[in-house]
Amino acid sequence: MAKSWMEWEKPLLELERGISELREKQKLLPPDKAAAMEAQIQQFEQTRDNYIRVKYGRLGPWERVLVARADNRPYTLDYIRNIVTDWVELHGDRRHGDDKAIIGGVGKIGNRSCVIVGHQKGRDLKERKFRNFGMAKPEGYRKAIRLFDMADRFGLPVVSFIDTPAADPNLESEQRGISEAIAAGMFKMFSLGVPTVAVVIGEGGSGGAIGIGASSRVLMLENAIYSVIPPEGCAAILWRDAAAGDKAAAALRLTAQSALELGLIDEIVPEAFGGAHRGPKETAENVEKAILGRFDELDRMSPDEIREDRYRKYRNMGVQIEAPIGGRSG
Amino acid sequence: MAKSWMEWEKPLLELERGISELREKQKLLPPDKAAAMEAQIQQFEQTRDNYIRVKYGRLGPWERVLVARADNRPYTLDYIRNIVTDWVELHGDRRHGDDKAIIGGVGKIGNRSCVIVGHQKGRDLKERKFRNFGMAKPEGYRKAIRLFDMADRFGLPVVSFIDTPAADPNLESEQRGISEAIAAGMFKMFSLGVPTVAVVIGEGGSGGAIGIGASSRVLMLENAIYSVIPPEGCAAILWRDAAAGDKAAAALRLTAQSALELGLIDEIVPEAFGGAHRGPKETAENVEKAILGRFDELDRMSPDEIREDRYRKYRNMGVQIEAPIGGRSG
Amino acid sequence: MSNKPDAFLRCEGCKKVLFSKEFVKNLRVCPNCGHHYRLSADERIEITFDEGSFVELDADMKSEDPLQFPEYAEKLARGFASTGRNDSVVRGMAKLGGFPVSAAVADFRFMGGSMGSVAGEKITRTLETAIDERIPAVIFTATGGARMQEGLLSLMQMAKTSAACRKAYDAGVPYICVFTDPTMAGVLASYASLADVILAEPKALVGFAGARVAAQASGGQKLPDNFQTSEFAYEHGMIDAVVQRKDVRATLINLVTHFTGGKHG
Amino acid sequence: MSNKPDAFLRCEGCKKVLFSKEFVKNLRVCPNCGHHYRLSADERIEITFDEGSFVELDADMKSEDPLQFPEYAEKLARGFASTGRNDSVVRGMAKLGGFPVSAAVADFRFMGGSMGSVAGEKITRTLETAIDERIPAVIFTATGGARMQEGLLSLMQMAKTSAACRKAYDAGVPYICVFTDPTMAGVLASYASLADVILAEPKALVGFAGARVAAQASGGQKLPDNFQTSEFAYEHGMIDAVVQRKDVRATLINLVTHFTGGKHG
Ligand SMILES: [Zn+2]
Ligand SMILES: [Zn+2]
Repeated sequence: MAKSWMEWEKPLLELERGISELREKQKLLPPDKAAAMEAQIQQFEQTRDNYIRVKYGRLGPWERVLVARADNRPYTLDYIRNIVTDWVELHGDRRHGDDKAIIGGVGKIGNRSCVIVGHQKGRDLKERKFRNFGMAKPEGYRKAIRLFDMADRFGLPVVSFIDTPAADPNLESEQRGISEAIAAGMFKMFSLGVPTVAVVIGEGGSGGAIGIGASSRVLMLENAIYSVIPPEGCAAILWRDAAAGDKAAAALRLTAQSALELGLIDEIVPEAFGGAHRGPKETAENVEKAILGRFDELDRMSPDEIREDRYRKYRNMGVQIEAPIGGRSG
Repeated sequence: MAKSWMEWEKPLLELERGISELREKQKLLPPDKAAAMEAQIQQFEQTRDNYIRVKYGRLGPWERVLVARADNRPYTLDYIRNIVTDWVELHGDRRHGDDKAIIGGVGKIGNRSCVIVGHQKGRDLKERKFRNFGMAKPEGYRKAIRLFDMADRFGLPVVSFIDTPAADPNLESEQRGISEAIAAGMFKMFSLGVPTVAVVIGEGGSGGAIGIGASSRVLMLENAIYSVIPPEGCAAILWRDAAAGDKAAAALRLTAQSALELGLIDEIVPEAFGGAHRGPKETAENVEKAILGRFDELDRMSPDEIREDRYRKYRNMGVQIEAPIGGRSG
Repeated sequence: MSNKPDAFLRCEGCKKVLFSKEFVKNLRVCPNCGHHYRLSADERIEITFDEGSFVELDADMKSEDPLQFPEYAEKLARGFASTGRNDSVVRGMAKLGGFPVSAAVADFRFMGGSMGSVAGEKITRTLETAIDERIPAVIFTATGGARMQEGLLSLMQMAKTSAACRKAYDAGVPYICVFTDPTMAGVLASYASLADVILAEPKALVGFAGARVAAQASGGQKLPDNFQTSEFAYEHGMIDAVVQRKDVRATLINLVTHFTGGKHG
Repeated sequence: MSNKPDAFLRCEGCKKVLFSKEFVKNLRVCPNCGHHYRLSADERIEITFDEGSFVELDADMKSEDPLQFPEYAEKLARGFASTGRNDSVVRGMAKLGGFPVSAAVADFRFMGGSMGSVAGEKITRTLETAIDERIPAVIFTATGGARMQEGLLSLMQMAKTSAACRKAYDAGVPYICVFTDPTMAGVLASYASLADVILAEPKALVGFAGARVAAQASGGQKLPDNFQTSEFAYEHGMIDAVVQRKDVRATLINLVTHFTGGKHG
């Protein structure tokens, strides 16, 4: 099993670089020679596509973990740039500060004004630090709660982009009540009479994710993951071997496919051919379409129906045996 | 005009000490001599009572400021000790900390369970520091808001004891949003469908007071004060002379009598003869009676009526001329 | 900086000499250092709302000096002389990108923009109009706080305006507040902080207590350089965004568009 | 400290030798150093609720090992062996000073009190019973957090129990939570933190992340001595009171009395 994402992406990247170089060269050639070169290039492209089809067509759980965390994967702000218009970012929890690891604001998706929140990772080291690696502090959840409240009062649907390794677990977070903040996030979400749609675009990291993700509908990108614990953490606890993350990833069933089978998410959103990082715009369009579809579905319900529907959805999650003899519920 | 409270209390305290000494001596005397002494003692008592009657019967605004701030005046916890049973103190704002300058909890007044909040000053230097001189920080108002919410959900009336020189104005308070916290306190109070009664027991210091004092009914102890700014602060701004506090106290109309005349409070609660500090228990009983009377009055209203009544009350506060020619409104 | 119609003026912020015309065209923001100068209520209205859309209401309302407070009458007269208005808050109906809004704008030149009965009543009516018409409320603050010359009546304006904010909140009516220099004390601690969205112009003074009181209360602590500025408030999560004056109108239009575009509820 | 019925035992906290009988009579709190030992669910029920009032519900509910997770079946069997229960949470009806309550008590010995589908369902039903009967819910926590052996199903129990808390909140039903050692992670970050009133036993471990993770994430910062204890949580405003075990019952009775005594609403 591949140990790193770069291991299988490297040949692909080289192939792609080679193809672009050839395309550049081709432009300088006279038409007849260019035509001759076309066949060669198309063969390379075929090779590339085949490689992608084979590799990305059957990624294992651990490989998906690597893709979900890939450093060139589109982040929340990329989706906002691609599908949101008239965006106004809103800041601050009115208590302590503004968390840069959770973005929040109002904008239009399609022709629909909505409140949007999402974890934000950084792409280079400086931005990563600025975004605290997408690990939100209490003020992030409290900012989101403030915006959820606004959405409810103005009848705006809510979209949550989920992409976090975990909530920030440091001293400051404990001091300001990270646990309370996450719980309060869910608590608030369950009160909303407007459609709420979450999209797991990368890592759905445990409490850090669900704190803004207890939505009416939960969608996952094809290669996103959603887990109660990072696989490395699970492996460290169970087998005292953080390196056994691949084994834990399989056991935890953290892929979109597993989550759908368990009935815990509503839809898998396809990524661009070869992964979201290979086609951020196309992937964003798929996400937009899926979100608008869910708005349409939920728009048919009254606020009370939306609340009841959401309650029922989560209330029914769980698998347990009720009687000593058997009888499955859940 | 008296410059300090001790100036007029000193002879009184000496007189009282003298009387107790005589009473002690009297106990050791044979009955006939004791009877003879009784007349003498009663004369002293008469003198004391006359002094009190004259002095406390016509305190000026500045003198009331001094009495309201007196270091032996009963504080919130003294009222709780005297009139509240089954008291459970509740702590914390679920955000940052527990403010010791605002007490909060549940207990019974009469036979009535209610939520109680109140500023708390300290009596000795150590306790004063612990209570931050009764100056609340944002977490104090946010704790109160949490308890107000509980009161509303469980149908419990709310009692606020007001006794603060001002909200804490330091760096930390600004960082955590003292202004937002005070505003949010009033904002929450205006949403409550339960009776809310505030009693200004000492200093009603501006925003620090109103942050937990925007109640259905506002009562003031006879010698309490309620002001938009401390008289010394007012004097410093207007006349560049903080020592002109007495002049400012008169101009600001900060006594219970003035507040009642302006229609800004509902009732003056009498203190024990010679001030609350001279009879904490009797004063507390007067306060209890006044609170229960207001509960009775407000109990006749539905939650919506309570909210509407409270809105009307504050909405009508203000004095302005509407037309160029005249016509008073407000 | 004086307002006299000289051709040139010297910026208080950077000391650079500026053309008056350019300065005014730049919305009274120094093109060199970005210093945002205070605006009169009329200037603010002109650069913010759709051209000619503002219709003033309650212009005649004025203070009665209910406590007969020393020197208050003179101060009211001086405020009138310098602004041509009866008090510190101007309110009315206006449009933003075609959307009707209920608006109020404070003028700092009238007794430091302080809030007495008149300002409290006008802010309350601004919110009540928004509720009645089901349109957003937009308020620009510029104030030192409550007006001590009306004593406890002024303190009660904090409660009164907060009650109106609550009513707007419960009615689902959007309320946006823009902090301009300065936004302090009793106003910051009441309706200003209760808006759904709070914008602030750069480097506006924003705080609870006067600088001297705050420093004294903070004891030995060193106050940060940006203490009690818009940027400090932003850093601590108290406001949504620090917005350049030139962008305020567009931001308001976006917000009003979104907040009135909801389908649910 | 083992539970075997020796006449003496040595306290883990202060190393003093104690009489077993006295120790048990003292509610398993060291009379010398005040160390609060963990209780089984049955012990907790016995010392908390009115004598004989507790009636267990859903005792038969058990996990189905839905992911066929490595070694989970063995751990469930071991949990059963050490507690005689099917999972970590015991729920039922009980009385407190005569007042009926819907109660749940966690037993740390069953897989570290972790929350999988069964615990989540039982907590949810505890709150739903409280709503249906309009009586208070009282829950004692003792847990390491979510149960990873049920993967995403366990994470969703955080949402499910929080949804039930919301329903109880909206219904005006009081919910009191008592944190006992330990109350961590996924449970702390869901229903435990959503109670109206939170009490905690002294020095219980209360926190979001494991000590090692928290230390690592905090970089060079020195963690306070009381980091992730009841006292730390209290200091930071996260819980209402740290209550000695001997006072928990009386405090609960007072709270239940007040919260069910409202006339308005
Ligand atoms: Zn300049
Ligand atoms: Zn011990």
